[in-house]
Amino acid sequence: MGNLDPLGLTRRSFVAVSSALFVVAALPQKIWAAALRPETAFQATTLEATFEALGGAPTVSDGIVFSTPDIAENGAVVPVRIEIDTSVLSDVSKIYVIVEKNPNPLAAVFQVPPNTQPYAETRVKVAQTGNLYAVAEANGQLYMMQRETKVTLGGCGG
Amino acid sequence: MQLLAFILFSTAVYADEAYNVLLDSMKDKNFVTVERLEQDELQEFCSQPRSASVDQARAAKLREAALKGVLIPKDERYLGDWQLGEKVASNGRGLQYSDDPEQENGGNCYACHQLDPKEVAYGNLGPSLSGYGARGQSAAMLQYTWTKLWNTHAYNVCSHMPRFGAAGILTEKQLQDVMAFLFDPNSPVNRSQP
Amino acid sequence: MHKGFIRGISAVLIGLWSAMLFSETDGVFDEYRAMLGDDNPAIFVIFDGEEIWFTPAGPKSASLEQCDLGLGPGVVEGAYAQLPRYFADVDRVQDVEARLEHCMTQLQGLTPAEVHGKPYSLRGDLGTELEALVAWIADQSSGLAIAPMQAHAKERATYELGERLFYYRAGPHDFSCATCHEQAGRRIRLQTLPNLTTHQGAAEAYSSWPAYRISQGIVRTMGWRMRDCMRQQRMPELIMGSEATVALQTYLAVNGAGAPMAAPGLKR
Amino acid sequence: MASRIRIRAQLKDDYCEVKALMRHPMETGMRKDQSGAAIPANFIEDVQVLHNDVVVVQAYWGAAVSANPFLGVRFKGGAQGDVVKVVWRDNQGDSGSGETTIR
Repeated sequence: MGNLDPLGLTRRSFVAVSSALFVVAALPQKIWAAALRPETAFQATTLEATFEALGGAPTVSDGIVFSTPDIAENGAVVPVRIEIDTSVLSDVSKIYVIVEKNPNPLAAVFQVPPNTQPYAETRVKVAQTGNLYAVAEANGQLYMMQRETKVTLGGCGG
Repeated sequence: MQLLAFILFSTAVYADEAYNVLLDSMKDKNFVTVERLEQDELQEFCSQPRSASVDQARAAKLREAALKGVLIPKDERYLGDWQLGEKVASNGRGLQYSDDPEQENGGNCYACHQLDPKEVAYGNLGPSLSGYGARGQSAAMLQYTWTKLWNTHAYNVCSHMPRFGAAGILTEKQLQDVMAFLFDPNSPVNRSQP
Repeated sequence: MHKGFIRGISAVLIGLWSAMLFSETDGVFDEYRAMLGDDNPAIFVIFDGEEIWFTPAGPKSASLEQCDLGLGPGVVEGAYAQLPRYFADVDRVQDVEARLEHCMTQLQGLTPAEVHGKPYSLRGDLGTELEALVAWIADQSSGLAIAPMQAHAKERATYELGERLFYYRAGPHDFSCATCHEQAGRRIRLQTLPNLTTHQGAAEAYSSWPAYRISQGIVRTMGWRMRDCMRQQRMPELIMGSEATVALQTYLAVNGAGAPMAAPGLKR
Repeated sequence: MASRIRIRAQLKDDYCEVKALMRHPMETGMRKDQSGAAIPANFIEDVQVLHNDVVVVQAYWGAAVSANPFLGVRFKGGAQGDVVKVVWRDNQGDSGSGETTIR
């Protein structure tokens, strides 16, 4: 993986060139530049390769309050909510949602500038019963929390 | 006698009206045709609320007919491969117009029964069958269970369980595998704890 | 009685009813459903349905603004809650889909074959016009008490027929609706089955359709629900707006009468 | 085409809570339609939430985000009447946006 400079900008790999950098409207206060879309991470097909693409294996942190249902009525829409207890884990700049057994585990990335609360809520597809990971990046370090969600064969099985 | 005749007459007329309405309201799709709307005597007799009064004489006649129609497996081999049986029990497809008629039908046992205690997604329309093997494999128990699968009405007229054997839903081989899934000590039905 | 006043009261009733209705689910998916909250993508389909209603279409390039859903031409608010009902102009009891078919053929000049061509979305579709129309029409009755008409003899006869169809066993599996929907607290796998012969079970089911099916990303109508249940019963295909589907829906609506409509719902 | 995004922005104790629902099929490219033909991949890749035209969240999504996606975010410093805007772009170059005022 390329070297990570302070703004989290990965080395301009060939793949990254293809996606336009979102130009942020120039405004008087300090411009917060979003990092590029982590293409390699989105294309990774295993949990390990995904962590690798994001910058290495995260360490568990209970500063990540990760809510998912224990059992999902349908794997097509599984609500996930990530809150950060900033008293335990501060300066979180990115939040990743990862579904271990999906064809591509990385499902979503949320980048938050300093004055935004590190929080994210969405709904993801979970291919089969397995672990979901909420990964947070703070000061270049990766932290994670893991939860298992059971996906049942809904309906009458037909 | 008139009263009985009247009851029989009225249920017959009503049954016909329902059939005619369904005939007008449905159409063939893929391999499923409207012939399926025609009721046999058992279906017609059982098309009433549980609370309805049951004509015991007719019920007994239907029960005997069901029992008589049961085909015991060749050389009385009741038990097949429980791993294949597990697949039959989990497969909810078969005989729907959305299914592939070339594929084997499923038994969908998990739809209504608890089987392997570790499997969370089970229904409760039927009793739990977890630990069924503890009943032992006496000839009587094997025959009872086989008959129940083949045509449950041999014991319980107007039961809601399909006639897996009598209606040709599952093959003899599939039934033997399901029986193994129920009886075999190595089957998760008997081995694993919740 | 000022309309707003009625809607206000009904809204209060919702809380009361829905709290009661949802107590029946045995909790397996309560956490899952709670986390989904009330952000229901059906909102988009409702917008579409409204747009389609007012858009001229068909050989006569007419909109559906003159379509009479039972409360007078063009009156949509509250119409769904009083269906199925008897319509003198066709001398039949109709559900929302049969009535829309009537308007599409009479007002817009479409042929029945065109209306029946593809009423329901198939896998991969983004929803049909009919599904969007029904989503909007049902939304226009949200909060109002289910009140199917039973004044006309044919309406009562339709209810009786619906009940008999509910118990009609046929097909290779000998299934009827009652096989799964006649007892309390029952499940197929983890799919709870309301007891549709009771007021609470019928109200819970009937008030929540049409519904956004998260597994398909589409709003599905009660007509589709009946058809798909028949498919799983191993029966032939149930024709949209047919006498049998109207009778079954009448049976449910009458059983659930009084509870507030809460459609489009959000379902598996 | 009817609106393709629905946004609610509500002031909570010390932050503004934004809830957005976007109309999009989020096709993974692995699904087949009724006739068995593969449905091409079509999913939102970029989502931005802006408060008075300042980006407060930049999200990147893969095809595993559910159809008609939901997004919930929180930011500080919002006041009633401020404008909250959500803009998305998908892998086929289509885009959608919507805005609302903070209540």
